[in-house]
Amino acid sequence: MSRKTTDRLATGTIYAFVGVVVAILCGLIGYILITGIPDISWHFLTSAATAFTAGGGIRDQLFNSLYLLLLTLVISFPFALGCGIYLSEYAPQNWVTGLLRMAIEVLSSLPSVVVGLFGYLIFVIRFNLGFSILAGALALTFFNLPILTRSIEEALQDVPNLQREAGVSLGLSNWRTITKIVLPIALPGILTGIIISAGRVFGEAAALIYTSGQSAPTVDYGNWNFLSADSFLNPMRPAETLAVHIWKVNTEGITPDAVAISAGASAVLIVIILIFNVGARFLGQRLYQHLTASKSK
Amino acid sequence: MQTYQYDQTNICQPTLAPALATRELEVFYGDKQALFKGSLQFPKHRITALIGASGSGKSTFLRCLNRMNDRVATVKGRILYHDTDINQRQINVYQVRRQISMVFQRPNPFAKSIRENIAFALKQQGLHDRAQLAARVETSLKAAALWDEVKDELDQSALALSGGQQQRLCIARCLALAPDILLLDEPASALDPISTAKIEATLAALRHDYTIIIVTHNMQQASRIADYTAFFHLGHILEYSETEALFTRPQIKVTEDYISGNFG
Amino acid sequence: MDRMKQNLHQASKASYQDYFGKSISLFCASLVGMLVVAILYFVMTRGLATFTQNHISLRSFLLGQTWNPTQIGANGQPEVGALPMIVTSLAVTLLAALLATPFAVGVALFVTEIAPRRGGQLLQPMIELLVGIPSVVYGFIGLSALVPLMRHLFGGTGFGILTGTLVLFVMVLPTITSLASDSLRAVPLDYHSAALALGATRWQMLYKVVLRAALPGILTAVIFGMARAFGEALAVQMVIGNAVLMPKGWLTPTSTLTSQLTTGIGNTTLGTLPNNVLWSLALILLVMSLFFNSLVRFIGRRGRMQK
Amino acid sequence: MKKGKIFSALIAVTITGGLLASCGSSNAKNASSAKASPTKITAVGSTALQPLVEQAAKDYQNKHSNVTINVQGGGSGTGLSQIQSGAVTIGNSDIFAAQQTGITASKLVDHRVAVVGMTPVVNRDVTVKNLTMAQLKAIFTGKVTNWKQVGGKDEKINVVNRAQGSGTRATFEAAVLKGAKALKAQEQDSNGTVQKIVSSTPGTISYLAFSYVNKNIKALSIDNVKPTATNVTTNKWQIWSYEHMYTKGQPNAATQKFLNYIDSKQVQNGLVQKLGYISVHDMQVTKNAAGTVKQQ
Repeated sequence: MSRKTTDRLATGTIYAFVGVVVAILCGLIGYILITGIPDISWHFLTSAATAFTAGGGIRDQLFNSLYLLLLTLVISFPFALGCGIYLSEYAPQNWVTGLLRMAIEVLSSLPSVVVGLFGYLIFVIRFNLGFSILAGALALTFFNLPILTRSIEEALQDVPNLQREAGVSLGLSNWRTITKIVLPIALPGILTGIIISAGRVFGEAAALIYTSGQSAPTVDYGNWNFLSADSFLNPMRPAETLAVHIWKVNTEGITPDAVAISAGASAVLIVIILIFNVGARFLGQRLYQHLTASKSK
Repeated sequence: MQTYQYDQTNICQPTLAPALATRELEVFYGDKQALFKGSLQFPKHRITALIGASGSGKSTFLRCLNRMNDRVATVKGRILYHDTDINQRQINVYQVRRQISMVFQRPNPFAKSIRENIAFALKQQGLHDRAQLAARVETSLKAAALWDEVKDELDQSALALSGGQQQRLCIARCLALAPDILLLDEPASALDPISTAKIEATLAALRHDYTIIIVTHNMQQASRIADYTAFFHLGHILEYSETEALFTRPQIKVTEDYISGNFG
Repeated sequence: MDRMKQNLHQASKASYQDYFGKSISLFCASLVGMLVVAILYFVMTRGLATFTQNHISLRSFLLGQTWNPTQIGANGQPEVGALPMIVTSLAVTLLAALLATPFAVGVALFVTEIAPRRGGQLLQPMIELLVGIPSVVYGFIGLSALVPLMRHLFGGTGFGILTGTLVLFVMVLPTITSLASDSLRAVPLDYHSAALALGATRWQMLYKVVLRAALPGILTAVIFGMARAFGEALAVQMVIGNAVLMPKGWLTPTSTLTSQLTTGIGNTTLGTLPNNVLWSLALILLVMSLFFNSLVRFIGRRGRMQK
Repeated sequence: MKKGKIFSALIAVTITGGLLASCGSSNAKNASSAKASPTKITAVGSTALQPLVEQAAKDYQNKHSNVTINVQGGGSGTGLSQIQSGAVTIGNSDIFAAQQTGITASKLVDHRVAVVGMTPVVNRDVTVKNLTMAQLKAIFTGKVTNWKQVGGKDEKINVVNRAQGSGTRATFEAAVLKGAKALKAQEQDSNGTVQKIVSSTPGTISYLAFSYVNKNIKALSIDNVKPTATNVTTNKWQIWSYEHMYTKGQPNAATQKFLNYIDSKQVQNGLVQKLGYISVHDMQVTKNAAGTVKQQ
C-alpha cells in the first residue's frame, strides 16, 4: 500500500469516526430538544413545581441550578486556580508533587454518590449546615476541583516559557509574571475548563440529593437579604436543582405530566449549557483580546 | 580529531573598571557539569562578546549573570556586582534583574500592545504618571531605533511586528528600566541580515551608556561590535582578551582553529 | 554605590509579591491535597470496617460470587461476594474506554488538525455539551431507546454489559475528546512543518509526529475518561440490569460497583454491615482507579523514553 | 493601566468571595440561630413518602409561619439511621424500624401516617391476569420461569426485583415469599425506573405501589382479589405497608403539632388520597412489625 493510499485511508477513517460521533451527537441532542421543546413555555419556566397535579413549572429549580453553579465556581475556582498555579509554576518535581497530582486524578473517579454521602455526613451533619445550597456547593467543589485544577495547570503549561523569562528578566516577581503575563494568555484554556466543569455541575444529581436536598421551598424573589430564611439568595436554604428535579420526576414522580416535565427540563438544561458555552467562549475571546491588545486586524 | 589541552588558558584582566565580574563560576545540570571555573571581568561601558560552538556553555554562563538559571541548574562560584556577590540566596534577585537585564535568542514580546510591552514593567515598579510613561516609551523606543517604525501604531499588538522589530522592542523594553548591564543571548540569530544590521547599529549606539555582554555564533558580528571577546569551549573559558587581539593573535590552539574555521 | 548594595540585600516589593504568591498557591494546593486526603480517609475507614469490625475475610469479599449482605450464607458469614461487580465494572470501563478512544482521538485530530475552523468552532462546543446532560437523562434515553434496540438485535432482555458500555461510551466521549484535543494543540507547530518538509504525508505527520508527541496527554485524557466511567452510577444502573450476577455474555443482567452502591446506600443503616460493605465497594473503586492511574502513567513514561 | 487592573480585580473578587463563602458559612449559621424564632423541623428518609410530607409541610407552613419544615429524601435507611443518631427531627420510613438491621426500635416513636398498597405488575404483552399467591411466590423464587407454566403464552419471565433493604421489597417479601429466598434478578430502587422497565420489556414482572400503576403496564390480581384501596383496608389484599414518621423519643410540641396536622381528617381524606396512598383512618386492620394482622 503506498503512502498516499494510507494517507487517504487514514483521513477517511478519521472522517468516518467524526461522522459517527456527529450522528450520535445530533441524535442525542436532537432527541432531547425535539421531545422537550414543545413542553417549554413561559408558564413552565416561571411557575413553581407541583407535587401531584399537572402543569408544574421549574422556576425555582432553574434558579437554584444557576445559583448553585455560581456558588460552586466562586468557592472552587480560586482554589483550583491557586492549585493549578502551584502545580504548574512553583511545584518542585518530586514525589510529593506526583502524589498530589495522582490524588487529584483519583478524586475525579469517585462515584458522585460517595461524594454526596461524604458531603452529607461532613457538611450537612458535622458542620451543621443542614440541607443547603452551601453544603451542595461544597460537595460539588470536590467534583469540580480535579477537572478545573487539571485544565488550569494544562492551560498554564501551554504558555511558552519565553514569556515567563521575559517577565522575570525584567525584574518582575514570579507572581507578577504569572498573574499579569502568563495567566491572560492561558485564559481561553482556563475558560474551556470552567465550561466543562460547569456543565458537569449543572448535570449532577447524585451528589446533590444528599447535600442541597431534593425539595424546593417557596422563596421570595423580592427579598435581597441573603440572611433571611425565605430570601432566594440565602445559601443556607435547601434547594432542588434542575438535574435533581429531573431525577426525582423520573424516579418517584407521581405527577401525571412527569414525562413532559422531564423532557422539558432536560431541554432547558441543554439550552442553558449551550448559552453558557457560547457565552463563555465569546467572553473569553473578548477578554483575551482586551488583555493582550490583540485585536484582529 | 585533535586533542586539545584545556588547562592552558589565556584570560586577560582588563584594566578598565569592571561593571561585573565572575569568580570560578561553575554550573551543574543535575550531575552534568556545564561550566568549569569561569572567571571573567567585564569592563564598564564596553561590549563584550562571548563566542564558541553550540554547547560550549556561553549561554549558560550568560544566564547565570542575572540568575536566570536559578530554577534549572546549580550555580557555584561568585558573581561580583557593586562589590557584592550576587550569586547568594539572600540577594534580592529581582533587584539584580532590574539592573542586569536580558534579551533572549527568540524575540519574546508580551502578548500586549507595543506601548504596554514597555510600560508594563514600569507600572509594576510603581510609575503611573501618564506623561512620564509616554516619555519613557518614546525614549526607549528611540534608543532601540524602533520609534519611527511604530510610533503610529503603539496600541497595536506587539505580536504583529516582524521578528527584527520584535527583537528591538525587547531591547527597548529592557532599556526603559534603565538597567546597568544588558545581556543579549544571540539576539540576531533568528533574524535576517537587514534586521541584524539594525540591531548591531542599535547596540553600537548604546555602548556609551550601557555595559553590554552578548553571546553570538557569528564571529564577524563579534569582531564588528565587541571591544572584548571571550572564547568558550566545552564549558571552559579558554581565552579572553581585546577583540582585535583575540581574532588576530589567538594564544590558544583551540581558539585559533575555531576562528579560522578549522575546528574539529 | 552604597544604596545599590543595600538594594541588593534588601527585600523589595517584588520579593514580597513572590512570597505572597508562593504561599497563597501553596496554601491552595495543600488545601486541595487535604480535601483529597480527607475524603480518601473517610472512604477508607468506612470501607475497612467491613473487615475490621464485621470480620469478613478479604478473600470471601473479593472472590465470592454471591451478594446478599442481609442474609447469612452457608459458612455462617453474610454473603458479600463482590467479584461479579468487580468484573463488570472493569469490563464496562475498559470496553467503553477502548471504544471511545479511537473516536475521541479521531475527533480531536479533526478538530485540531484537519478542520480547526469548522471543527474547533462548532464540533467541540457541541461535544462539550454532552458533559452537561444529567446522567439520569442518559439512563432514560438508554432505557427507552438502546435497551429495546439491543433486545431487538441480539435477543435477551437488552440489559447487560454491552448496553452499559454503549451508554458509557457516549458519556466519556466529551471528556476524552476535549482533553485529547488540548494536548494535540500543545504540540508545537514546528513539529508539523518539520515533518511535512521532510516529505511526510499528512497522516504520517499526524501519526508519527503529532500523536507521538501528544501521547502522554492523550493517555491522561483516557485516564480521566475511565475515571468518569468508573464513577458513573445513575445511567449505568438503569441499563445494565442491576442484578449481582456474573456476566455470562454481552447481554445478561449484571451490576457494577457504583450501581449497587447507589441502589443500596439509601436503604441501609450507617454503621451496619450492609452499609459498610457498600463503602468497601467504594474503596475497591478507589484502589482500582489508583491502579489504572499508575499503569497508564507507567505506560506513558515508557512511551516517552522510547521516543 | 485599567486593563491590568481588571484581571487582578477578578482574582481578588473570586478569592475573597471564596474565603467569604467558606467562613461566611459559620456567620450565616450564627445569624440564623441567633434569630431562632422559627422552629426548624427536618424530615429525612423515604422517597416514597417524601411527596406527601413535602406537600403537607408546604400547606402547614402557609398557616403557621413560625415553623420551617425541611423535607428531604435519601431513602428509608438514611431516615432511620439519621433519626437514631438524632441528626434530624423526623425520620421517614417505609418499613418498621424493627425490620431494619442496626436500628434500636425501642428508642424511636412510630407515627403511622398513611398506608401504601403494592401490586404485582407485568408488561402489557403478558396475557395472564390473575395469579395465585403460590404462583407469584414460585415466580419470584425462580421455580417458574415461563409464563405458560402459569397459564399464559410461551414467553420467558423476566423478573425485576426491588433493592435489598427497601421498604417495598420488605413488604412484598413478607407478604408473598414468607421467608423463602428470592431469585437473583435485576434490582431497581425507584418506582419510576421499574415502571419504565416493565412497560418497555416484554415478559417482565415486578411490583409497584398503587399510585405508580398507569396505562402502560398491567396490574395483576392475586387469588382473584383486585388490587384496590378497599381491599387493602380489609386486608383482603395483603401486600401493603404503613408509611412511618419516626421521632426519637416523644416529639417536641411543634413537631407534635405538625404530626397531628398530617393525621388530621383534612390531610388524611384530602392529600393522602390525592397522592395515591390509603388513609390510616380507613384501615379496619392493623399490622405489626412481625407482619401479624389483627382486626381493629
